[in-house]
Amino acid sequence: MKLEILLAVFFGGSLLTYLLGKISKRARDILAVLVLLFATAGITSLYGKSSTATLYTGFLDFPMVLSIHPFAWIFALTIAVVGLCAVIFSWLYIRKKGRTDFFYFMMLLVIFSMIGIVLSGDFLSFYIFWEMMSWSTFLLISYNRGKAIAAGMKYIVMSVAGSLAMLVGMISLYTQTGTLVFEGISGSLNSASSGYLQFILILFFVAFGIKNAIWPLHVWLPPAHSEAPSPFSAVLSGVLIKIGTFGFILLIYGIIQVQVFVNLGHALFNVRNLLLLLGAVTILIPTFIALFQDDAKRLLAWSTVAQAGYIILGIAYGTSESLSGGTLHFFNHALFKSLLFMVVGAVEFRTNGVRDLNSLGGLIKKMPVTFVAGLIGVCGLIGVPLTNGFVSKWLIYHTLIVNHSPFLAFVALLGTWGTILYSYKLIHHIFLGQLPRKYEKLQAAPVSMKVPMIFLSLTVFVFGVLPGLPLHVINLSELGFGMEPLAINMWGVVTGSGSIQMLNIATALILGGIVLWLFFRMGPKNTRADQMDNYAAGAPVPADRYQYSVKFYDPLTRMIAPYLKDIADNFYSALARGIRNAGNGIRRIYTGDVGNYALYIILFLAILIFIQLYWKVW
Amino acid sequence: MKNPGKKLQDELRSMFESISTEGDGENRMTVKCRKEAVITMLSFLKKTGFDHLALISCVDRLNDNVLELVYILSSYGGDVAMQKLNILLKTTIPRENPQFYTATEIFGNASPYERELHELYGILFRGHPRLTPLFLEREYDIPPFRKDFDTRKYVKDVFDQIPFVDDKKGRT
Amino acid sequence: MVNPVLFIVVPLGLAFAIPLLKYISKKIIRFVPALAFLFNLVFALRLIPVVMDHPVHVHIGGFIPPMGINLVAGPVGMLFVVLIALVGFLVSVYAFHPVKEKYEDRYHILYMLQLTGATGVVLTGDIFNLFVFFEILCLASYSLVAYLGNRAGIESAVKYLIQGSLGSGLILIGIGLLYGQFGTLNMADIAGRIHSVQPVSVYVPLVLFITGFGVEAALFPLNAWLPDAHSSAPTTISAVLSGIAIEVGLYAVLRVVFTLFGISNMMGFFLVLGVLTLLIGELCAFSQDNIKRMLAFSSIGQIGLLVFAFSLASTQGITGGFFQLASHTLGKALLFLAAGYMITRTGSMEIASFKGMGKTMPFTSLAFTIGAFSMVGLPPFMGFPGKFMILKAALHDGQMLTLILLGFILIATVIEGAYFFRVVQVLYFAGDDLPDRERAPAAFSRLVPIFLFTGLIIVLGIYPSLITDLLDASALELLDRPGFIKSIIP
Amino acid sequence: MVLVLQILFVSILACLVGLFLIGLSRKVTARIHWRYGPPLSQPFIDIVKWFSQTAVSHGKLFDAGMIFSLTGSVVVVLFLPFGGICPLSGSGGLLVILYLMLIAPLGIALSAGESANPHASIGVSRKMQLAFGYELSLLMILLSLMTYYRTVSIVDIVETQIQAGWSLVQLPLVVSGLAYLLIMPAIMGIRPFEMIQAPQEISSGPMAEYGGKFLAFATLQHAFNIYIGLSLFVNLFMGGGSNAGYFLIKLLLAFMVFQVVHAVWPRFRIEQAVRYLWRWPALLAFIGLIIVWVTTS
Amino acid sequence: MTKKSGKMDRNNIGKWFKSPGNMGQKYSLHALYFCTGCGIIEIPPTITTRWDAERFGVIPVATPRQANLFLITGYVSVKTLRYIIRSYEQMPEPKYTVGFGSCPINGGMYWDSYNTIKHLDKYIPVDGWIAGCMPRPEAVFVAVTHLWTLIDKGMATGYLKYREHYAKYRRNQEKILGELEWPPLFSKEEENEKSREKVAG
Repeated sequence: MKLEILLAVFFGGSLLTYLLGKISKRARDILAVLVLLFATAGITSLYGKSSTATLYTGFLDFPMVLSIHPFAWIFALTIAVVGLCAVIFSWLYIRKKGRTDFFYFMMLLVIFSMIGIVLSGDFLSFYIFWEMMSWSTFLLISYNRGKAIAAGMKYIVMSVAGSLAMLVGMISLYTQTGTLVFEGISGSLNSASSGYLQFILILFFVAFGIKNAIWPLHVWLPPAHSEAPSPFSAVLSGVLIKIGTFGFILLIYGIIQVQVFVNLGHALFNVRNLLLLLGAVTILIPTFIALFQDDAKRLLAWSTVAQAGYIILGIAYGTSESLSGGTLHFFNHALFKSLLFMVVGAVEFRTNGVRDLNSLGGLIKKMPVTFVAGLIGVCGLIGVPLTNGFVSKWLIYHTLIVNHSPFLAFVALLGTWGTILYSYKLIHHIFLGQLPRKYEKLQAAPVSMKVPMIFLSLTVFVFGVLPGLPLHVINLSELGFGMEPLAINMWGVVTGSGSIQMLNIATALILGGIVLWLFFRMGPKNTRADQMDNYAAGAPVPADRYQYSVKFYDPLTRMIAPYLKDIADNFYSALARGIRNAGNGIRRIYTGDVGNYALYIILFLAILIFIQLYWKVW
Repeated sequence: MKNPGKKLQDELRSMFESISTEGDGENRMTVKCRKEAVITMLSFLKKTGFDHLALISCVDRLNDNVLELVYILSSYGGDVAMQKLNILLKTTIPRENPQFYTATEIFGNASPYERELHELYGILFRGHPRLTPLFLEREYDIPPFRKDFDTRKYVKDVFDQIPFVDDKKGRT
Repeated sequence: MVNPVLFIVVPLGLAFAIPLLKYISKKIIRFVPALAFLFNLVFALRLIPVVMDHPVHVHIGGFIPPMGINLVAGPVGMLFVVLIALVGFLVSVYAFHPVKEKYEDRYHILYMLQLTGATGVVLTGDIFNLFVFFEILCLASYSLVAYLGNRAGIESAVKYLIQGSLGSGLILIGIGLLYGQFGTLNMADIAGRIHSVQPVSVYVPLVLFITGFGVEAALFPLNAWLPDAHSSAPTTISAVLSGIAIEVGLYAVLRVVFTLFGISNMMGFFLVLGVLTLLIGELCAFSQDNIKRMLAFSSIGQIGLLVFAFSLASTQGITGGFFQLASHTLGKALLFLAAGYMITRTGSMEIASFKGMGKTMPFTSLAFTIGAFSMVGLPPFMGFPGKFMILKAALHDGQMLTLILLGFILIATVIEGAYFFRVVQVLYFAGDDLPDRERAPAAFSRLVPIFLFTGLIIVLGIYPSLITDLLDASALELLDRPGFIKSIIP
Repeated sequence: MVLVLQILFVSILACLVGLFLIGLSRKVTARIHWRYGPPLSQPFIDIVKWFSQTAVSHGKLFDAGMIFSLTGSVVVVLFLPFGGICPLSGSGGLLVILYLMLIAPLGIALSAGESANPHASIGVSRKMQLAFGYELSLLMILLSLMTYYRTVSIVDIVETQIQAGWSLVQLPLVVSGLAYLLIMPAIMGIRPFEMIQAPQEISSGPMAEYGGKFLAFATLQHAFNIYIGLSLFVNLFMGGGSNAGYFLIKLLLAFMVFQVVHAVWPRFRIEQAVRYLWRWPALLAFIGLIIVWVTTS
Repeated sequence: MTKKSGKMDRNNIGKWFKSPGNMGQKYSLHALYFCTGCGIIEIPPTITTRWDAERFGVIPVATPRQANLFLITGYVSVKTLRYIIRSYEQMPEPKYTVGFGSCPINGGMYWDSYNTIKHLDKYIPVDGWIAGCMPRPEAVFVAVTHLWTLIDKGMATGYLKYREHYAKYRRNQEKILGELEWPPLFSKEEENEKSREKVAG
């Protein structure tokens, strides 16, 4: 399957979906899924191959090159799979809302441009797909009006700033090396001075940092995720955030070669330590903020920011194990985070629009499958051993500890415990506890929403028990970058200083579970009690007032609250206010009185003459 | 103010007719008055400093067929000497469907006392915001605290009528 | 191979033929301007390949330079002629629907005069002739701005008149000094002998020319007239003003600075001036809530960017500048036409009143969005290659001053993105599904130009190398001053 | 085959030791209260009683959560060296133990949540906060150990200790050992930090709805929890014992230290507990980590 | 006839294997103290140092779910009856009730009061009584030992009686308390199915 055919068909398909939507809604839904199925099949058929194809040179005779290598393959496959699940999920979710053709067209366009970015072989096509991704995301974020407009505006302004920084970086690379194609650049970059390289890294750090929501640049993410429609926020926080990761890996491992990156610049104040520090901060602060959230999707948005911190740690650390840990965490996070967003979306769909955690509860009785999916998603997020989150986190911690940087490992581990707290809060407030009376007649999630959720939960388990599958592909990509791959077998990682074998852990847990289950069935049968028959000191249970969820971690959050003022957000709003005031100030220059205007002309003349007298310009 | 009670007594006597006061004026003074004068008396006393209505209780005088209401007032606001003084304002109302005016406008905390009296003595306080039952689980035709309520008969025909759950197997 | 003079003569002739044609029937005078500029467009496009290898010289009245007036149709000239003809033709098609019933024939005459003046400025090789055509352009613009006859229109026209005439006065003094100095009016001749005189006496005319033409080219302190003029002019006129008039003013400044007086280290000042205009234009536009004023301020901003590009004084810089100039002309004309068409529907120029226009006028709002995205410089549209080339040139230049100014340009672009996206959001997402106004039948003559502009923007955005060779030739013409002189005075 | 025997031996013994320690703690507390106290085998009697009762269940997750949590505890035990034997040492070091240790509280949290009783929810939120409290210092302590011994696997740490002597006495690790002592009651959930399942606190927190069998499982889980906390401490800081007997004596010794504290101390409120845990033990652990980081860099 | 109080056969391993259920219940009586009336003053001395009920495996627990011994200490007013019934029904199955003091037996000194319950066992089955107007802690231990013998002889079957005659009990309760908020604990068909199984077992 050639790359341009894949992209051309994909783009054509999305256009066709839009037009078909005008005729029949059903056909459009099916076509959307078919297009994505085609893309997924196309990408899987490219497994292991690494080929490049120049697309066309119409643009100021810069060649636009498409290339595929195992590393890009992982990203492309994840994007396609998560996109497919999101589109299937949005069949029913979007039906009731308005402008559905626009939604499908934009969704397919976003996925197309992400795959385009991942498959691009040179900076020009990388930038063009990047921009298309930005403005189609902008249009999708502000899809359901109201607060979404402000979220969309915040997103687009930051991403325009980011892409401009990338444009400058890209062109300065062009002036330095004479070409925009990745191979060409990496080939002739060794002559560049370390100061220049650091300048380039900072520029690209801004562009990818904004997309990857690193701490100071993460401000757009929480409002964007909680206001975007759920299927899109699944794609948004599952894979779109990680395009920044792809950029980082491409830049650090592909172009600048990791050895150069690691010992670049001053021993202490270099870009690598900056990235590591920001990665650590990105893990800690959003995790604590997530404890305070009462809106399900905003909580998940903050958790996405936190998990992105792990990936940054993995990538910026530089050893082959940390890279595989970071990439594997990207892959896992894409799966279980989109799963969690779908769960919240299904609940929102059924309770038509309720996202406030304090008004839900006890939905396990009505939506059992969604609960199981949510539980597996949360276990993946925490990193409970049988799920895939565990393996990737273990890899990251192992490198951090063995390579003698315990403080980073401490921050990452503490982040995990914060994750446990806010993910249990998510599960408890939505599914456990008393079922309010108004949700008594709630049906379970529709089939078209259950299928993607079940599929994603299965993948979370399969890759948790058999981490060898993704790790093998990651090893292939590391070979591509010229780094020595990890010693892995089907069940886990075997390294000199400590290894994990998921076989032993899995059998121990499953066998132990079965034995204890038999032990549990000993003795008389349990009687079933209804939620109204709970212990309430003998008094009858008051309906609809017997669910504890408001201020769930209050003793803890009360302690943390004074230290958690959102510095980044205040800074940006102050900046925006400053620009607006400056705008109003400058507008005063045009006073509207012609006398002043004439005066300005004479003033200009005077300045010109003054220049000549003073500097002998001419 | 060596002896506030004495001064108060003649003050009351001058203000209201047909009242009788006794007690040494040092720490307790009982004032009896007609039932119409009670509310005005209460407001007057409140103004003079007796701002705390400790209790409204009721005595069932069966033989002279009267229910005697006792308002116990004490003072926090007034000067030190007056604070030692407790005033018992007594009045009598007929036993058959007893009715009286509510004191809740003057003393807000009178409402639970009045509800209790309503429930246990059957006194209807007109104007009371919420005259609902306070303690009792069951309804009683004669309010239980009245003297003519025969508890033994009640126990005999309510509690003793309930059969034991006998069990052929002789289990207790 | 048509004689370049016709580009001026045909529109001029037809302009003055309109009063006669009016007696035959009132309807056909509406189509005369379109006819004239179609002629110009077709023959200009045919002339371009000829001009590419050697510029065409026309000696009016047979006088050989430096005596008589001569027209120089080089690549730069032809580029502008094509742009003027294209925008003129499409705007006149848009004007088939009469802006106002009264004095319609006067409108068409002035419109054609305005564009003939512009074509003349671009083609002439003689500074006085340059001044004459420049005056025709300005006078026609003053009267057209006041065409609507409402209070705002007249007031801004008067302001524009005062400032314009002050500028023209300065130019005349400059020409006088030069003529006194060199005794000739031919550009090439003056350019040849410019360095033979001690610099101070030549510097004053340079400054006068720059200020004079700067008023029309809307440089920073001189552009106070632009926001009022553009916002109160009728739609077609503000499209032409933003699209052509400012660019022609900029061309005049370029011709003076590059060919007449030659490059000097004035360029540093122009770099700073350009970025200053850009920043001020964008900041003012950011705080506007009237759509036409916002577009006017954004034009000021774009002019600042062009000045920055040209004052890099490198072939890449000037090519990028010309490309960005072309993209700004097309983009701004499209934005003004689309906004104007929407204003006829909403009735008020406030951005807030555009709520939910995405539903009632889908095609126009789509066109406006594409125009906005192209101005901000998003990839598949024409703005992106322009910005790309300017950035490439600036980075290639590599001095510290240029890099710092580059930072400011990026900030300005972000602000520009902010206010354009704000409008796009109002179009599509603001307003909670208010009962959409009935979709009135779109007037065909209004939509055709909008679609053509959009098509051009997309095509040139995807295949920019279609016109880059013309731009390289024009950059060369501007830069090698001696070649220009030798070609005119053998 | 030997492995299966080892697994059975270790898990049963761990359970017995845990229950015995609970019985012992009730006996010692009673003795300190100057009363006879229940027989040492009281926990076993309680478990027999609980299994003869019909329990009240609130749904499938209610049972599954309980089984999930006990499985988590049992599996953690298999990774901890018991004297010379460590059944599953090959497949995971301290990090795996840390992650497996979070299954037990998660299991109880899920089943208590399912019981739809706000007492249980408040109890679970307190348990989570307390865990977050002591985890801060526990992580730093384990990290200082791992950096000091430059390995992630616990078996290597025990071996090096057997030759080089207890790490409690190694100079750089003394501070971390002290911090560990301060957080031990919180890990084991005994008296100063018993606010989670003490009957006096909101009707025994998560256990509010647990009847017969579930109480048995909860007590077993508590027993395993005590065993894990102690054996982690003994293995990491007190040399871990070359044979089982030696290991048990150390276990008992360590337990008596905390048992005495358990007998006399009042209970912390949850915010007092978290504030204390984040102040003194965290400070000590942080200093310990810095010392280790500096000395072994 | 005074039954000789059962000797403590806790360490008799044979009995443990023969009837673990009974032995378990006997030597780990987790008591739920329903502190109505004046009886509760007697409980602290019984469970603390001087009399130490924990020797016999009797410890106080917080919720009815965890308890198998239900101690009702003191007079039962009509209002508290509602909560006593509710708590009793929430206890897991082998549960024993002990009336503490004379008031639950026959109303005690409130025998003629209009709002106290005279015979508690009309409403919930009571397995044992401790006479005395607030009996001393030793009486509690005697009761506990008596309960052991009852459990041994299989006579402490109040909970089965409650299950069999639930309708009668429910009717008595509704006669006194009027309409009850919670649904009947054993619906008809489940009850006969249970009793069938009891007979078979």
